[in-house]
Amino acid sequence: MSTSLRNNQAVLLAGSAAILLLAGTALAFYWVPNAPLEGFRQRIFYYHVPIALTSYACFGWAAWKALRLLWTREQRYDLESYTAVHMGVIFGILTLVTGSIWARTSWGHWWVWGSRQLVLFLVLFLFYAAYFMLRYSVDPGPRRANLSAVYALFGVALIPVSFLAIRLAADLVHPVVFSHDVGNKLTASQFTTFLVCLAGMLTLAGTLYRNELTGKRVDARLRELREALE
Amino acid sequence: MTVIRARGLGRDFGAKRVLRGLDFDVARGGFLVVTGPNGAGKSTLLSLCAGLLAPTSGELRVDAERAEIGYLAHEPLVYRELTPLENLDLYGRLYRIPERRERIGMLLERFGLWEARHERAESFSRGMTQRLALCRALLHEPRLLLLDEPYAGLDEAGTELLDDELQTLARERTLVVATHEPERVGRLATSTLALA
Amino acid sequence: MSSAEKYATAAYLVVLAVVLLYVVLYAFKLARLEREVAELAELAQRRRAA
Amino acid sequence: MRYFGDVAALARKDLLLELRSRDTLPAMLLFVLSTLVVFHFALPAETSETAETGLLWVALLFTALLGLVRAFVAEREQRVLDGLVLAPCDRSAIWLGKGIGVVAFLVLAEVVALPAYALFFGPVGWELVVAVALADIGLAAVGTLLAAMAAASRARELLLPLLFLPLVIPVVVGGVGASVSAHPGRYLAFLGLYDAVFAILSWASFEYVVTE
Repeated sequence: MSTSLRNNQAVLLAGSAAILLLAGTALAFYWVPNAPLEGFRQRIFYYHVPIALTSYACFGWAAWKALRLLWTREQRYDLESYTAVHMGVIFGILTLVTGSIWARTSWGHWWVWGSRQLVLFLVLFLFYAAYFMLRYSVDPGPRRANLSAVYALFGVALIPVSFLAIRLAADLVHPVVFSHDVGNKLTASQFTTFLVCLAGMLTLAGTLYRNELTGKRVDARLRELREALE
Repeated sequence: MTVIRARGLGRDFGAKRVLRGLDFDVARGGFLVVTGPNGAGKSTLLSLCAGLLAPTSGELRVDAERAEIGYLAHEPLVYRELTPLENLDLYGRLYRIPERRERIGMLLERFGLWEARHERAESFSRGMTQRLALCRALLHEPRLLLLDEPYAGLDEAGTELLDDELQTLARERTLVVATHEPERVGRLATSTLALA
Repeated sequence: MSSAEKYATAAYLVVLAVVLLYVVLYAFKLARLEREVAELAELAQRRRAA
Repeated sequence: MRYFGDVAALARKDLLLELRSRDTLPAMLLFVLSTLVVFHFALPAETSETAETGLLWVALLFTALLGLVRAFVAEREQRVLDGLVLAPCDRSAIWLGKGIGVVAFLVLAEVVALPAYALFFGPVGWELVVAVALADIGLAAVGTLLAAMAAASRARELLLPLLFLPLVIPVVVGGVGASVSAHPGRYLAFLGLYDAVFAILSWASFEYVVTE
């Protein structure tokens, strides 16, 4: 792709991310009526859940790129998978932060083991933090790319399995479960706001992903240039 | 018919560039001698040809199945707690060698290890370990032989023995030998590659 | 503002803060890249002059 | 059937190595026993059965980890792994052969640990025994692959626990659940699911962990 086309795309993506996020935040704060039982704190929900879904999307994208790497052995997928995991962890941390604020308002303390999604993100955070430990302890090259790719695939398999495990654990350790399942009880206005915020978060992730990827590619290019000139 | 074809072959380890822009061919039955100071990348080149490492730039085509490649590295690639018989028996099974026992016995005899066949490899001297590694590399009668410093650690008798062995192998096999003393195998070589 | 509102706005501000932090980190990276390019350009000059 | 011939040859080599050096198995046996004794002192008098079972599973987890840290040491020392990778056999046979060895060591350690647990703490039901058997498969499948990953990196002993623990949290949930819950069937089924998913994934991706 010619660079000018790529630049336009980048600007388009960044622009739409900004617009969607602003719209979503405005809708969340001013347009959508107070939810009957939860009142104002329900507003956190419009950021918390889209961020969580975006984090899942990033980890899924990283696994897809990892699969492409193992399939075609093209090293550029390693950089893309790595950047996607990095994005996933950033949004994962945001999920934990907004989730604990949600827990504080809804149930009175910053960490609640009953909130299944929160616990799942804690497990995923530990898992993907180890991804970076793995990458830092292997020299850059085809071997590190393979190891990271296999680990990223394990991650995406771990998400559903852990979700199931946490649900099973909930019956064991504390039967009372605090869940705010999104699906059914959303009115039309709430659902549109949620969709706008979700679109905003996904495009934001896409924008940051592209920027970081470009930055890493420029780094690699500069290294080659430096070698050529020395 | 070329067995190995390299075009612009390169390999980096992180930021360190070990090999860059190598072009060479090894024909069937050829004998390539690879020379160069320590750290020039001789072992890396042999690992690339063996398929243990992937090139980071350029292209390398090796026209030999895994079962047809014999690889001798600096390390012997044998278990120290096992005896020569046990080590070669394991490799014999993995390489599916017919009449495994006879083949192993003959090789141990030829390389002077028959008496030590029940001793653990960890008690071996540097030279005996090298002979065991040679047995392991030649066990499955490979078509393509990649030998990294084959003479390392061999005593007078061992060196003579390896000279004869290379003599017979050079006739109908393809060899790539990395060595510090190219004159030792000079007369057998069909081509040479000097790594800076 | 009720405590719920305080927390809700806090959540939004945290997200904004993290994104802004990311942008700031990116500014440092761009500055480093710019310095490196300048160095390389100068290296190229010297090579062409020699 | 050559595949299982290779697996058998590799598994037998591991057991032979262990008989020769005798360093992993005794260490695992003593480790699991001393951990249980330490737990005895660490627990206040009237702890619930769930807590005691939970600690048994923690002990089993770290015993498995102890064995896994040693898993590829012999292959790394003389670069024998390169010899095995170069051999014409399917690379997943290396994983399966090593995995069988790990399961064998785990079972031997549990043959000591479970009776000791029954002695020190509480009764050992059949659900616990089945759960431990299922968990061994999962721990060995994932652990062997991660051990090969760690073997290719620098800080091996530090890295393996970091890679291993998040991935085996579901095994602990399944194990503890099967041991204490009123209807263990669900938890045993979950352990079976975990074993199937991660054994297949490890089997399919092992090739990419040991080659470039």
